[in-house]
Amino acid sequence: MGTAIYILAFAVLLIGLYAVVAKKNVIKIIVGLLVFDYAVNLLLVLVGYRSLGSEGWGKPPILAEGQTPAQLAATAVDPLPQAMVLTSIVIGLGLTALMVAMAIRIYERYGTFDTNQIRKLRG
Amino acid sequence: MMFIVPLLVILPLGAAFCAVAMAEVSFLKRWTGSLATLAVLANLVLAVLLFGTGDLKLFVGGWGPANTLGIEMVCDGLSKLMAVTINLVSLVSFIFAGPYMRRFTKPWLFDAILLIMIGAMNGVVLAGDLFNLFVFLEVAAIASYALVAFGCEAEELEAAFKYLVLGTVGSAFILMGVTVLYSLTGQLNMAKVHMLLPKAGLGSPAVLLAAAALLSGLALKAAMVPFHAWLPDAHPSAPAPVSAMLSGVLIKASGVYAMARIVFNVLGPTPQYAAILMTLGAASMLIGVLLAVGQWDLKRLLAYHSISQMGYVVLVIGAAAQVAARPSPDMALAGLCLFGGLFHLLNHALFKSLLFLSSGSIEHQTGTRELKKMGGLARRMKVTSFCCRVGALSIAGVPPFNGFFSKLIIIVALVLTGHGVLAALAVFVAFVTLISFVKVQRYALEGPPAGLAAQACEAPALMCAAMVILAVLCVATGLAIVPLREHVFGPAADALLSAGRLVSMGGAP
Amino acid sequence: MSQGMTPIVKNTARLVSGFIAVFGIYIALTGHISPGGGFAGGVILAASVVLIVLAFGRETAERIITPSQCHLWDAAGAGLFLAVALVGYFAGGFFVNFITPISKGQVGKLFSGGTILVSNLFILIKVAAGLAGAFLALAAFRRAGLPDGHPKEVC
Amino acid sequence: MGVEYIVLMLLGFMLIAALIAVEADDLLSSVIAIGAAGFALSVVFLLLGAPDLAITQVVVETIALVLLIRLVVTRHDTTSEMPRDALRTGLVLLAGGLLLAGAFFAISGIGGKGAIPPFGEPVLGHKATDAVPPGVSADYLANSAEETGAANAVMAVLLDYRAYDTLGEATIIFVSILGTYAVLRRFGRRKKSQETEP
Repeated sequence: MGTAIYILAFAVLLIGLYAVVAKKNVIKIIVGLLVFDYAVNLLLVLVGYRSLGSEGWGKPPILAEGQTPAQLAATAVDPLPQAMVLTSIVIGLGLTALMVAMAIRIYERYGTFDTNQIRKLRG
Repeated sequence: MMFIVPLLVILPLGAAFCAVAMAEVSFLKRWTGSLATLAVLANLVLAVLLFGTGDLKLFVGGWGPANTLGIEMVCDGLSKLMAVTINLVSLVSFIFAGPYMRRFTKPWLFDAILLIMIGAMNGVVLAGDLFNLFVFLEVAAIASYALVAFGCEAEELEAAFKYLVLGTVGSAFILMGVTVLYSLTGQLNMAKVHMLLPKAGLGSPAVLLAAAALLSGLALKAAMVPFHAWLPDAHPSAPAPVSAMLSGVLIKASGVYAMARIVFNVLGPTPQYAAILMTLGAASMLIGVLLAVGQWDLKRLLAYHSISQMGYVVLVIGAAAQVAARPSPDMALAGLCLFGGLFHLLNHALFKSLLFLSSGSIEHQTGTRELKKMGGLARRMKVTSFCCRVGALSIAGVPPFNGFFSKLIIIVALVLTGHGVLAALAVFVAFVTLISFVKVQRYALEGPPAGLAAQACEAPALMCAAMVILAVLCVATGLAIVPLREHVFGPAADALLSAGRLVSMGGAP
Repeated sequence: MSQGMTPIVKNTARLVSGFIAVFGIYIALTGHISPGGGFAGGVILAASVVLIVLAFGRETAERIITPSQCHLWDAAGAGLFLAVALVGYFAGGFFVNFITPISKGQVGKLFSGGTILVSNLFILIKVAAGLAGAFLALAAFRRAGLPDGHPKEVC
Repeated sequence: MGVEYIVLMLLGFMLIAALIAVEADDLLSSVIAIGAAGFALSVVFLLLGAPDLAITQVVVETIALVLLIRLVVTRHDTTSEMPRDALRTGLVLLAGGLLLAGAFFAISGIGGKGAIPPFGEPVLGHKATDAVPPGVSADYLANSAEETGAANAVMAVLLDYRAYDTLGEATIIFVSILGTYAVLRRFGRRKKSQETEP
């Protein structure tokens, strides 16, 4: 079961990669990058999850009222990947804003989102 | 001296925040460039001061060293070398940008973004923590996307978008590699990961997956050949000081440096990684220069040469990794390889930024980048063409200049490690580079003045000053090779080869 | 479009945008004791500006906060966060939590966590102002359309 | 029903939404599908014990969706469906297959030790005497309330233990917004006549 979850995460990552490389539309490429970003974030959270077997799900790493840190350490999921994902989500937001601004200007200059027509450079 | 290390990152970032605030106050608006230059000058002085000390290790926030809860900043020989290179080229670029950027609107935005890029690159070379390395790689990358698009013309936007897409894919791969390494070891500190990886199995599929993700992501950032498509568009499209920064230091700090760090200090050199590095390096070296020969756009030609010259560095770093991975490694030989690679890295930073700045100066005065439309500039722009010649002679590897010595050391090191064929290839590439720059001299500087070059006059004094500084340094580093090896490159190579020295506590965890 | 959307949308937006803003600040200030934090709070606070731009148009939104105020707040938030890191030098080093040794507070109450509370506040300011400014800039560009003289390459 | 099944179903939903987003003909449906995938991701975060991430993902997704919808809704898409670039697609599929195979070997642990730990058993759960000790996170969980005074361990990591990363993160938002301003300047270069004024 666990392997299936990981493989699904990698499959989402591949869809993003496919869109970035094979699609010929600026918006589709942006969408592909977002999917790629989601998949990597998901992978980080999956890596940090801890299941407690018969006792249920892993708990959020937040000290509840009347709980001792030792109890928290025995039941909570890993907080470090969550901090990393928080950073990664914010990076994604910044990149989205920049990409949207660039897409607006590209559309204004070329009148299209089609990368086949956006080809002044030789590559 | 410990307190200097974070200042290298904070000063440019703080200056950038100040520059944005200053831009809203009318009488301070025109001083952002001066503020930026001062901040980078202070940074350069601090970076030079660091050479007086040994290896510095700092745990940010005081959360260490017992269980590495915090982020470690490592300032060893290699970090010092890179920090001085970065801040030197940045200072020259800012001096050049003063007059050059008058042609653009809102120059304060340029100052702020470039300052953030410089701070982030300093952060990259001082990082002793995998995730911290990723974060600062990403800051530098995003700043460079914005700078490539700074002119807002159609080609610039297109090149920036292409660069952004490929750069983001590379970053995501790097984060994936960091994730896998974290899942195996539970640590992000580079030294700790290096220590724990053998317990997880060095050749196991998970480690190989992480290595593949990290190396392909970093190869994308360094524009090694199968991943080079963005560089010849992005670097010429940026304003000239930014081209100098991108080609001169960004691909080194966030590509080659990070690759060397990861291979030597995190994964540990093995024959497989060495083979990957050497393949990437040899392919970039050859294909980059072959693509460069046919170019008629001066800045594109220089950009392709960046790929080729970085190929030299990665190739010889790969050779060093191969030597270090042998059962009984010959550390002196590996040190020689790294000396050649790192010396060439410094030299390339100097002469390639010099060449990009002189191309910017030519473009500023004549309004063209096409070699065929220039001609006779040697008479009209004396300082610029003199500096351009110094840069061309350096990159082509003509004896008294620095490029000759580093290429010679690389070729000797390749022969000594038993790669005669690769050494011959390196000689061939050096020869083609020479031909390619003879072409530049012939069309741009000599001959009768063509249409656009006829009315050209010398560039403003500050732009000339920036180029002269770099030209002098090109000669000086070539002559000061022995003391530089002793005090700069020796410790830098040691930092890579003695991975154990990065371990702060030693002993079993 | 210059007049914004229908009165129903406008009235609803007027009603909820204040609540959204307050919720954003709450999320940021309680970040150290419950889920949330400065980034989420800042984005929520910016979302209230986004809502006003969408419902009333850019001019109305600029009566509340102008782009140049956004720049100033943005830079101030980032600078203050950096200042928190620098004040740590007096307590022993870069980014040292200098409040916790003085008064730790009670775990789980608002005044605890030392610099975490302060940093969350500054990040809230930074993220909210930055995103609001970026959205205003995007909205301004959209309305303007093509400039009259298409820019020519000058050099 | 265990959390694994729900997560698996949500990931399946995400996969389908991502496929629709990539393959839809209409750009607006593509953008909306990516929004659906993002919200599904935030539910996954919530189920996997990460409420901080769930909140952040929801609000970030909303803003990103507003930006993207405003980007596509007024602009006419003139993309003509070109015959597919067979070589490129083939290369991607090949590289993707290799990556997937490598990931499968790395996850399922064929080849002995050194696989990515199985789902639900991170390094955090190891005993201190194991070959690979539990890592830094065990210390964070056990000591963050005592050492930093924050009940939320994620915030303690983000803003105290690893606050330096957060400085980088704040800088990223700062610089990407400056980049947005830079890209949206109406004219990048001055006209010749304006050049003399600074």
